[in-house]
Amino acid sequence: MKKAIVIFLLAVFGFFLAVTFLDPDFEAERNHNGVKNFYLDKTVSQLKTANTVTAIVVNFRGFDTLGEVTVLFLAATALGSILFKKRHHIGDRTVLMPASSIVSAGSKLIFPAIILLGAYVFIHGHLTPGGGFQGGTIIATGFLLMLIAYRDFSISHNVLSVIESFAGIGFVTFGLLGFMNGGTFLQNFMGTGVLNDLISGGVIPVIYILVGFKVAAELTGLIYTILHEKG
Amino acid sequence: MDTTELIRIGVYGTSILLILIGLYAVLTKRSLIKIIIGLSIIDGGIHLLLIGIGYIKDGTAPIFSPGSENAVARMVDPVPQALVLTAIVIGFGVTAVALSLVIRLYRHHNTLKIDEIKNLKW
Amino acid sequence: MVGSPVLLIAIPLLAAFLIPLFGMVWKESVRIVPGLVLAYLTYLSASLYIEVINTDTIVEIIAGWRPPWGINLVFSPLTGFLTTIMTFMGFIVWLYSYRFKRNVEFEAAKKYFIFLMLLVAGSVGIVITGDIFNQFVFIEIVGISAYALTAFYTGRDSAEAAFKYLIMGSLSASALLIAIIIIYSQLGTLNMAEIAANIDNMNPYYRIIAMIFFIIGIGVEAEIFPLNGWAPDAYTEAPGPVGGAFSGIVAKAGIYAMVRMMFTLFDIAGPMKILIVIGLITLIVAETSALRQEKLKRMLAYSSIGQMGLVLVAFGMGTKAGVFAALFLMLNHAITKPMLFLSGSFLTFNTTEKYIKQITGMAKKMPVVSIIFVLGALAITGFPPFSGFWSKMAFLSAAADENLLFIMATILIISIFEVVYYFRVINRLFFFEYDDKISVEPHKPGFNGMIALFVLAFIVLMIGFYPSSVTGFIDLAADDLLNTHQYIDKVLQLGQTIIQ
Amino acid sequence: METILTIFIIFIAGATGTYFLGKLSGILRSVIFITTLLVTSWLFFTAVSPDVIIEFEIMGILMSWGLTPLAYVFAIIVFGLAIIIGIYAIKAMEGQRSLNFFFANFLLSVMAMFGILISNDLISFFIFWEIMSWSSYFMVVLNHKDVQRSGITYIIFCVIGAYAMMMAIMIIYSYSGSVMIGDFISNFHAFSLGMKWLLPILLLIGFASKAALMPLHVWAPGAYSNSPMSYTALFSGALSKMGVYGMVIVMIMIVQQIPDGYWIKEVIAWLGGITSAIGTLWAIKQDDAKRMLAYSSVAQLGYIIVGVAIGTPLAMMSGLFLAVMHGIFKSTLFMVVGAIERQTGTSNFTEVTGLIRKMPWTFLAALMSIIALAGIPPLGGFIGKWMLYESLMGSNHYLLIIVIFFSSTAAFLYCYKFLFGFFLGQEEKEWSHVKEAPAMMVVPMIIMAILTFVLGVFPGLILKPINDGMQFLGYVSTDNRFWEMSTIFNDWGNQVVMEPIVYTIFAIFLFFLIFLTLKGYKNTRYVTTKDISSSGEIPREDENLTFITGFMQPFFRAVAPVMKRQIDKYYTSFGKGLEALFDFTRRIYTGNGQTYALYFVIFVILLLMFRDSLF
Repeated sequence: MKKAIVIFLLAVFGFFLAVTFLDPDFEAERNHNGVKNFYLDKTVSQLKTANTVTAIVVNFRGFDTLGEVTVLFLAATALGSILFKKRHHIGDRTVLMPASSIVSAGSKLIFPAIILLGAYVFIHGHLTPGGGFQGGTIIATGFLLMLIAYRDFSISHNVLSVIESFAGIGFVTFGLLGFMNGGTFLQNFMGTGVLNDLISGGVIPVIYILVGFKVAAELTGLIYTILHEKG
Repeated sequence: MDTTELIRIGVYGTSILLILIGLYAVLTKRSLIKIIIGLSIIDGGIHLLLIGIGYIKDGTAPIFSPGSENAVARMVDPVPQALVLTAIVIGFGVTAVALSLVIRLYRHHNTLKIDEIKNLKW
Repeated sequence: MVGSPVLLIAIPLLAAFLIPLFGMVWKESVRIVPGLVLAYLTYLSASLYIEVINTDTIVEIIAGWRPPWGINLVFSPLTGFLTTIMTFMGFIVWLYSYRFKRNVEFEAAKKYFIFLMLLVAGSVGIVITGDIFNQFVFIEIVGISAYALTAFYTGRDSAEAAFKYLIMGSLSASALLIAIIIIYSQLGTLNMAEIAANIDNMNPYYRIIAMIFFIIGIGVEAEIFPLNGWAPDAYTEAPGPVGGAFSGIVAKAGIYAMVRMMFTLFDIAGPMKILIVIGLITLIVAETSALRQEKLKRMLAYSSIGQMGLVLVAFGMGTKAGVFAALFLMLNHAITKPMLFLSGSFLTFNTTEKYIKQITGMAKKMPVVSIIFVLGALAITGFPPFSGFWSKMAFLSAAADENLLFIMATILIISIFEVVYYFRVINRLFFFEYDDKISVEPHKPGFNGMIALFVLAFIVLMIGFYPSSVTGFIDLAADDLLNTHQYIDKVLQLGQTIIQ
Repeated sequence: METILTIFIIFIAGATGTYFLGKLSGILRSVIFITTLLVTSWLFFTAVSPDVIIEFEIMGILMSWGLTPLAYVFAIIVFGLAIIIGIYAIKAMEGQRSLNFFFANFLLSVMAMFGILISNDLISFFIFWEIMSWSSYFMVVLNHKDVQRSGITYIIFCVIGAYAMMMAIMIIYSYSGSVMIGDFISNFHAFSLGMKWLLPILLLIGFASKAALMPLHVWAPGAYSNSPMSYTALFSGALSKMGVYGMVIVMIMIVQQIPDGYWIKEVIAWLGGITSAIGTLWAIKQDDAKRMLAYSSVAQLGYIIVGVAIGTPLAMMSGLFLAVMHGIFKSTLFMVVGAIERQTGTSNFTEVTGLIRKMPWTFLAALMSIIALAGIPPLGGFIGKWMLYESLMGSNHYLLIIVIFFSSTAAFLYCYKFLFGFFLGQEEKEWSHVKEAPAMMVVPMIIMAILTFVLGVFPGLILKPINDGMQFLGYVSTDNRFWEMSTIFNDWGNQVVMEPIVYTIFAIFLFFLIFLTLKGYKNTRYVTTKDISSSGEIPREDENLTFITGFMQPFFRAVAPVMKRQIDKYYTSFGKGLEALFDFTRRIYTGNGQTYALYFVIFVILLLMFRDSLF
């Protein structure tokens, strides 16, 4: 009965959504002269950043990214707070079965490569598709692999916390430096260099590297916390 | 019906379908985990929708590789892509918090059935 | 120039990242730093507000890109007014909870203060930002801090409350994203001023659809009727001061977002049926639910929801007088409801259930806290000469101007219920004998908590006896909200002075 | 500084001082309390004149304070009663709980009443009205008796009245841009016809709820009998007169301007008449003196409202005169009950008997007040009733006269019951320890009793200010014919000079007093109540054969159909029904997160479907 009602409601809702989004008018009315072209234009001419998405994420809409980083930080803190236990209550790692020797040997082999790949992705965030979030996530998967493969692999919570804090502080500090040097928060106050050089785009790569560190630390922390949770 | 329209209907249709599937899970499944999965599916649908509105015909990625600095007209809209990055990360954060809450709830009530967890009402 | 609006966001975020580091060095700093930050924010916001009133609206741009392209912050008489209230209430809540979990759990306290600070910062962000996607991000910041604060106590049903909040919160975030998608796809911009300037070019169908998704997206924070199932649970289960913060800060931000959307973004002139209908239903359902409530904090939560409904009705009238009344109601509610939550939390300190019957005869044991509670109850039910009376009067006068006699009568009848349930609590508190079997052991209120309560009580009395001390500010804020063109011009013409 | 402001400041300072310094010592508290009352009354009677007006502005609304001649009449009641009851209260309240709060609140109430009277604008009127409401509310529940029932009933009716009034005030403000009572009255003709009906009715609901008019009287018995008697004296004597004050203004200055407005007057007059009849019947039925007096107050206010509603000069004058008299004699009676309760520990007729020898002075005060209440010459009540009957005849309300006459006659029953129950009858051993109340309580009662006599003999003393007040209301005074000192005038052209009547009656009283005293020297045998012969049957121990028990049973059998329809039962079941309904509707918050999500989806769909009508 309940399912029937829900299906009926969803059918009505889906009908409205379809009417809204599948209508050709939805596209026709689009104002293509919005902010898009400006961004594409200025990314090359002023920011000297090859990846427009990165330019938008870090510079044009850098404030959003700051908020986003805060959300991640909050999520990590919230996880710690919600699953909070006194220190001596922390349980063993919950893994279903011990890893086979192939996995443990292989993961040791592959771990540095993953870290390297992650670092590469976030260092080249302003040139190639990728960036701090993506690179950070890749690094975190490396740690996840190690945590699954080795029962005794452990990461110091304090170290993670320090990395996370410093990365966050670095982000805000660069923002404030922009505020002091250029008059607005997160302003790109460093020389922008030449397009497609590794060192170009001013503060954009710097901030993205910080974001990469932060995301990596936070995701690793999240994984670590959940893995140590007894059901 | 040309390809653009097909792609459009395909992308939008898929995203609407994902939203509806997610909502169905949220509204009918009794397990908390499935509800969270439902929420994630809704998020996925919306992210797809968001990416979809940036598409233009024969578009390329909004990245300037050497030699293609004047390909601006063919580039897809980069803004939705930047937005979706933010939205994904936020969705991830919310999901993490939700899962931790589920762990707490399971510890407290020893069940994951949402209709058995209603000590607070009226 | 004392500072810049962006510092209202940047400083708390910086502090939030710094606190874990400080905490490793000196444990007490996790309590002191948030307090210093909130005090600084209050100072900054108040001084900016005074500057804005005396000179002109500050439009702050971020990352050096002027408004249609970059994100901007708008610090106008309206947003400054709300920001000042929020930061001040944040400081009061911090003051009240300074000794929270002291000498018991360092980690928990650290996280509590981080969440509290970011809750305030996020709410301030919702109010001052000039970009809809940025607003979404701040709503999420507020959301996650609020989930975490709701689930703070591990021993109770708090996780359940937080989970309901989370379901509603993430559904609403999805709706908000859909609204943003529609607007971006139609207008190609995310800037509020730019959207407002071009809203007439938008296909009316999409305009309405976007508005609907906006309303339900923000409605969860603004506690409108069918979307507020989480609210009583969250208010009940969160730590006492957090209930005050929710009603005094978060709900205000939600209402602001909704109103900014209706008034500026979609530029609806005249009475807004939708707000009036939603507000009235919210008011009626909430107040009647509170009537038979057995738990104190839950009752206060319903009352808070009801007041939000009243605020929406006032905004819905769409006139200057209506907006004035709504802002006045918001101000009073922002002060009075935390006062009730904080004093009520002292009264029921030693219980987990927070039943009203458990405070029977408590006035003999905790007279000062009880008197402050009564003051709050009298103020919120609109008895003169306390602050609530003037806002209720402003509301009724605005409704009478519009000839909305039916609404006036409805709201007055609903207010009778409000009076009944508040006076039942007052009776229990003062005019029943203290009974060891029912009542709980009284808790000795801390010094900091008493200061917080006294400050709030002083403000209630001050507004009550001398309403003109605030009406000037509210008047400016109301003008600011109604003047959409001025908002658009201020934001969009800013670029002239900034060289790209 | 203006005297009015000074009075307010003294009141507030006095209330604060009483509350906080009272914690140090009881004597200090009493001193501050009495000083505050004395100083303010002295300032009021000497320095406040009707023509000083203070104007100020709050939130852009012009407000003004000043004393009108009409308000002066009521202010006399307020201050006069406040001082006398205040003195009484100090001793009467001794040893009770929350004394600081009581005395501070007492001062607040008096201040609020004074504020109501000096308000020339509706907003400050309303503010003081509400202060009066909540301060009196705290008095009602102060005794911790029947708090959730009678207290909540009282506050519900307070806010019903207050909100009706507030709605009217806000409509007035938004339509005419001014909240001055004077402006409202003079601009009333400009309102639309619907408003012309709505506004007076809303205002009358507001005032009638305080004056305990018929359908809104339910709170009165509980509130009067549950608050401390020292406060009830003020409550019934002065506070309820504020409702009358408001009604006078509305009935006389506003209702007259409505086309067909006399209907309102007729309805109100009839409601007043029915109130008095029903109130009297219920009063007779009570066994508790407090509740009896409470119902009696309701009934007496009914007379006053009849007078005010009829609105001819004589009726108006009788209403106002009765208001003053009621304030005096009903406060005295409440004080008497307070004294008896303090000395014996109960206020039930059927338990206490034969106090006449134990508490003679109290008896004297009670007797005088009862005579005044019953309307027997030469005391004040007689004059009021005389004028009321005459005005009713003059305006052809013959049916109403029958109702009034019925209730006024029936009032003798409870008057007798009161006197007999407490003071007369046999003396019982149980009460042999009872002593006369302390002098500080007796003296105020006696002063009041003397006042009833003085005003009965020289009604002109009070009729003069009333006359001024009526001139302010627009009645043209005709050669002072109603308010000569010590005479009253009837419409058949005869002047009744009061003095001969008074002296005759006084002589008769004196004679009886001497007779009784002489008789008292005879050897009388006192027996207990149980010691009577009742047709050969020996009464059991538990049968209380006091005369008061089963008093007037045949009478009640006769009026039983009327008594069966108790209006408060309807209110109670209505309230219960509402609570049950809301208990049901709040189940909409099921506690299941999934249901909330379902609401979310339904809400979206509803908005999408009704988007055309909602946006």
